[in-house]
Amino acid sequence: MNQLIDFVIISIALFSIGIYGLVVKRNAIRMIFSIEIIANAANLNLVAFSRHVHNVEGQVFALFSIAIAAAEVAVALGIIIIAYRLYKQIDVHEFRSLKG
Amino acid sequence: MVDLQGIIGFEGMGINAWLIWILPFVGAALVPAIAKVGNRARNYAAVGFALASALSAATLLPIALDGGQIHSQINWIPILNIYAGTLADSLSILMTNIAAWISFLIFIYSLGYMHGDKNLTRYWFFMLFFIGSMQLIVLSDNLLMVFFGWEGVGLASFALISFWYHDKKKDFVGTPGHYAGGIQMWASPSHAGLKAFLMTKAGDIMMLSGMFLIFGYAGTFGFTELLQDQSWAAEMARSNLLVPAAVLIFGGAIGKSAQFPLNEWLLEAMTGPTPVSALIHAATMVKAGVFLVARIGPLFFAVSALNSSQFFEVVAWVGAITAFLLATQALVNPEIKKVLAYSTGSQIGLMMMGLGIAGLSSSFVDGYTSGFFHLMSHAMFKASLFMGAGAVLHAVGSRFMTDMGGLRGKMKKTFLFMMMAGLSLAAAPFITSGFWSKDAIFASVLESGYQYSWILFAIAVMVSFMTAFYTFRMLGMTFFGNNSKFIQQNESNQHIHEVSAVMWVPFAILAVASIAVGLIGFAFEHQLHEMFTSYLAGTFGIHTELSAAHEVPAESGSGFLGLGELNPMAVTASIGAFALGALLGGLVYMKRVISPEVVSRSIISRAVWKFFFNRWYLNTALYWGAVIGPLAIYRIIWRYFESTIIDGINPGLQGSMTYFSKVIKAGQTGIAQTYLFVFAAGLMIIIMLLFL
Amino acid sequence: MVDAYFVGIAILTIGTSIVALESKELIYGAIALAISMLGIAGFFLLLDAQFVAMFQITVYVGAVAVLVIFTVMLVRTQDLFSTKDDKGRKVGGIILALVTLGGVGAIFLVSGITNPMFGNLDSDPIDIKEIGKSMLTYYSPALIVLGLTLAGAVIGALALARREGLLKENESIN
Amino acid sequence: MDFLSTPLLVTVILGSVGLAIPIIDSLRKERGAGNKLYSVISVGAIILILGIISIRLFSGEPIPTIEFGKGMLADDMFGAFFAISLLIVSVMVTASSWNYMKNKTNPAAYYSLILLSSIGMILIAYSTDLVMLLVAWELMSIPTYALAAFSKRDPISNEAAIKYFLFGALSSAILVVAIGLVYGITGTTNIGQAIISMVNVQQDLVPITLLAVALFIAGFGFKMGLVPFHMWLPDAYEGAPTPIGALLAAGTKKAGFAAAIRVIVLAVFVLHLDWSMTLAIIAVFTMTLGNLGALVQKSVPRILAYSSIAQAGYIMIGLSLAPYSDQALGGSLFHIINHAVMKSAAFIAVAAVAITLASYSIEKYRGLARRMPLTAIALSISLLALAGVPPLNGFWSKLVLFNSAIVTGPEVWWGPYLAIAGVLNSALSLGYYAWIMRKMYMEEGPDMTRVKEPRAISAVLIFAMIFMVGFGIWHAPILDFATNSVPNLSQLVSVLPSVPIK
Repeated sequence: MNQLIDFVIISIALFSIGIYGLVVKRNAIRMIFSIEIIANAANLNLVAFSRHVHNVEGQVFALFSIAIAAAEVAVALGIIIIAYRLYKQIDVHEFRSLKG
Repeated sequence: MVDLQGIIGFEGMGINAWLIWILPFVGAALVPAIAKVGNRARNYAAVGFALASALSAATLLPIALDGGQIHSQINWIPILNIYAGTLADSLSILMTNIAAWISFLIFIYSLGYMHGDKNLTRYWFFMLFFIGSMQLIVLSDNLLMVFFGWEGVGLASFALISFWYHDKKKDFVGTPGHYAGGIQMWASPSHAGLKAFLMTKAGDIMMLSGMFLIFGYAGTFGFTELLQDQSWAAEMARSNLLVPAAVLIFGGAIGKSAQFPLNEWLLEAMTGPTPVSALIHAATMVKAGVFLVARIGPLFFAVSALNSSQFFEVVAWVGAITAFLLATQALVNPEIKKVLAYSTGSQIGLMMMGLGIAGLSSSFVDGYTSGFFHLMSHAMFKASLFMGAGAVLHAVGSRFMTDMGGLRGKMKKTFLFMMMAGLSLAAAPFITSGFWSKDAIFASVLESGYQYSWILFAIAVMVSFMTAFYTFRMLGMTFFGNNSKFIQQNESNQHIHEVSAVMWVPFAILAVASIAVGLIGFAFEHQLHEMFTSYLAGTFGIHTELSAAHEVPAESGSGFLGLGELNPMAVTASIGAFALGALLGGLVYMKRVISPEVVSRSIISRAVWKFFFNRWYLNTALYWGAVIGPLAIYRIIWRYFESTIIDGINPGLQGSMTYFSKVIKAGQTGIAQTYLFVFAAGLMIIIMLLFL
Repeated sequence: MVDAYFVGIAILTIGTSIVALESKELIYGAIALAISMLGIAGFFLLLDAQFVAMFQITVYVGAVAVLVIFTVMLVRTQDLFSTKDDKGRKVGGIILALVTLGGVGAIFLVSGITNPMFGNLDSDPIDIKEIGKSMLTYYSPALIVLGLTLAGAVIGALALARREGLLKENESIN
Repeated sequence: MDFLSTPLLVTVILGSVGLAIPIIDSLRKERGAGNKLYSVISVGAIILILGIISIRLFSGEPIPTIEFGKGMLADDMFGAFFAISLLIVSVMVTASSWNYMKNKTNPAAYYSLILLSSIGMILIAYSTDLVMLLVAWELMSIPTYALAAFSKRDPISNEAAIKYFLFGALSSAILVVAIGLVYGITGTTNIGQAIISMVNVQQDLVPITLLAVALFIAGFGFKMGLVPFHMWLPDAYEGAPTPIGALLAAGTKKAGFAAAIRVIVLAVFVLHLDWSMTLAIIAVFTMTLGNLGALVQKSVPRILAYSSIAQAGYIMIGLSLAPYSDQALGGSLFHIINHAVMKSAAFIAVAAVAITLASYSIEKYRGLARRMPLTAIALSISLLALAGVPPLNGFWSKLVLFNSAIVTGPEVWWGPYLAIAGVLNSALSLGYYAWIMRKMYMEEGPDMTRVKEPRAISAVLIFAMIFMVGFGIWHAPILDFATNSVPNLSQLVSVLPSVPIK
């Protein structure tokens, strides 16, 4: 049968992929993908622990976390749409008038 | 949370003690806002705040008469265990009332005197700020808050001396073209303000170091705390620091009260508007120094009666020297306000002498009472004289007495009340408050048992004689004789007339009060003496062995005209000095039977006159020693050291900082990916740090 | 040991999440992300958390992924499809990801949860009713706050997405 | 669920007002206007809440120390302290927005988002459960993402929002991981119970708890602006609308500290004392980097942003020394409330300049003392307070912090070095603060005409000046309040018999 550690390893792998995407990708939407991947990794972690600890709190927390992530994405997409209106592109690498 | 109980204190009266000094500050903060409503509202609001402060001061008077005290504290700087508080005892209640009521009268006077000035908002702001700070000095229960008030009055004084900072010629002080030893002897308002600020600051620094010296040993600034646990004094006395610390604090008083050697600023301070001179430079602020000595004197006397006599010796001699020095200069000066300023410094010297002799005598309370009594009576008549002088200036339009003369016909009320106040200053026997207070100082000096008391006594008598002389000289030159050329020339366009009631009533009240106190002078002094006896005994444990002079009325109870207890020698000397001085002054300047020109006939008297007129060359020495010399030295230092060493090091340090800063700036590339990389890598590093 | 379902879902999830980041076409990436989220839902099912799995599918796949796809189509232009990653940054990113994987993984591997006794997932699944019950009792304040959060997100997103051509603006100070 | 408990009351009142504003806006005919109305409503609601909390505080209703109750929210002094400091910031920001939002679009959403974000900040300080903490954290963050991007025509604002969002979303995901780990080990999300069961945690699970704490530091440290999680901060503070910069610097940042004190510091207590040294290293790096970074900047909000990184370093001194000194956390709280007021005053003063002169550049500040005297004096006072010049309030809180670092000398060798680093940094910071003041007072700009200062902002600045000077002269009440709000760690020890405490 599956062990807790297996799920945790998958979660870490997804987490690392998310970090990679955030650091490397320049497209704002892909960066949001990365953030979603990290959030999913965290939720997987939670639910796995909830199964192990065997109480309901982890699952409830996962529900909260999913809802929150969805809310974040909504605002983020709003910001990206404005960025697109302003710059006609969404390459975050080019958004660097604030620096120094 | 705030301990309201602690503030309210003694039967709910404690809050009044706070209000006395908080109200003027509130008023100062509000005046600029009220000025938006209208000028009239602003003026009345300012006077209203002064009145409110004075009324709260008056509510405390019964406590002083009962010999009670209110001490309320709040925890102010908990880290250092410093409390803020007010201490309303007999001494501070009397002082706060003097300051509050005289301020109130001067505020009313200002309504007339300053009428139409464009910068009145600034004027009221600083006047209220001044009263608040002054009352803070008086009512504070610890040295630190005293110091804050001390700085506050210094600031207000600076701002008000240079109130007319546009430096118009008519606002100057001193005789134009008068040089002494290469130093210009006349000054503009802004120059005078700066001079006052810097000179009193020298005293403040001494006071600050003295305060912290004591704080270092005692761990507290509070007066009552210092008295309760006296181990600090013993420890300081062991390392020979007690007297130096006390003298350092006295340094602050020297600066603020314009005593020798920091006396020079007070004369230039006369560039301020006359109500300012009356309030700050005659009645209140300069008395702060005397008050401080009265506050800490008993403390030092009580904590180590044997070791602190040197401190009181310093106080007495500084007072004596100042009294003599400034009285001589007052003899020859042609400006009416400056004569009064000299006289103020001189009289404060007498007060200091009284307080100093207190610590040197067996009966502390005699000298103490005499000093404080003189403070009270001087506050009344000097404020009155200044306001009267202001009225004269207002009418004539010149600050020189040589430009006046013969004014008694035209300004009857001013003449009358200035005459009353002037008699008080000159100490006319038996009917003026000045006589009784000066006599008390004479008596306490004579009875002190201090080995050099006869020198002090001699100085005091001489000062007294000179005081009478220059007072009559001033009154004579102003009101007697014929109109000067200046008036005659300007008669057509400047119609000299009596000032309005809003101006003469305030100084009339004070002049009448000083005569009224004089009429019951002895009883008054007796009452004061009783009060301070119980105050000193109750608070400081200084018990007075009743001297022979005071024993009689204390037992017989016939206090009213018990002339029997007066010290006959003191009375004789006092009357004699007055009579001689007044006679001479009257003959020369009122009756004008002797011409003042006699002075210039002999070389010696001319030299003396010039010496006095050039202020003993103290101003010259001050400028050479403290301004021109150091500047020259600084230039040399700057040239050889600062340019090579400091400029050599500083850019290196600055350069390296700028370099690091630029490195960080370069790291902040603006690229979000880089930021996220730093974030993630930093997280990893921190995780690794944890597992180390 | 893990079972076949687990291996299959793991390969699907990780594979699609890599595709989501690396695909040439952004729209395919979005679809791959949706599949990856479905994979996560599969893991939830394996963990007997049916309710969470359903929620994941409705919210993430149903809402978020669709929202993302909409946005992709909305902003779709030619230059959106070019993937211009810098070489150096890519190498750095891969190293960082590997360090994260190795470092955090090592921490877990040396810790007690590898112990079969600890990581035992054989107990009975949790009743879904428990979730509802705790939501209404213990977690009710958090639920209110969550409601406010969502409201805040909606207000914020609306305020941002709204086109205001009518009012004359002078917002920029630069 | 007790709706009359303070945190829920705050949520309900501010939440309903916050939601009502957009509804009112949609009902009004004149869309997009009504800035004044919404500003007044928001300020009124916040002042009402401020009043309620103060009254409850004076009646002694809150539990007089930090509580680890079984519920999700606890009405304790710690929460009340942060609630008051954060509400002061919100009221300053909303009141000054009266001027800032004039002639700008969609004021309803703007005020509504500020109110919602304020609820989030306050609930963070009150929460005793990690789920609540996370939800409140998001309630604080999500509206601020939208607010940062609120100047829709301004590319800078948008760029700031993107950077801020990327970091915010990453850190909240990291927080979820961290909370998941704590939950996995202890089986609960309640902070108090988690701490109790962490004391008895198996030895082989300790690495995971350490990992969790590290993730917590990263998650909270992003908001607090700790090095190396600070990179977004100067860009976001500069680019966001200036009043929102104040909200971020003075509000959300402090809420981050509230969360950190609730979680990390207490975890440090029960887990591993060596942790505090890591925090100390972070503190030193943070303050040094912040101050150095500010030295050569040209834009005033950017200088303030760097200075706020540096101030986070000072506050961290208290957090890192919490296990050794009673004063340390009190000092941190004291500095937090002071810094909240000082920094928001500075940002609002900058907002006044931005509104009237339309520039952030320091060159525009030349001769500001003549052009906008009130703004110039308020900015100078807040800068002096930030630098820690006596007798302003910033001096006292720094004094308490540095003093606490010095007195720990016998216990931890690095304690005094923190104080030295703090003092040196304060001296360094005076360099750029004085530079701004020199520009305002000593130099003359090309245009020296007097400009009209925005009214609402002037009122806010006057309040802030009274606060800074008044509580500088008499700081005892705030210091008392701060020390009374400190988590009473000795009480925690009595609950936990086997805590390894010195």
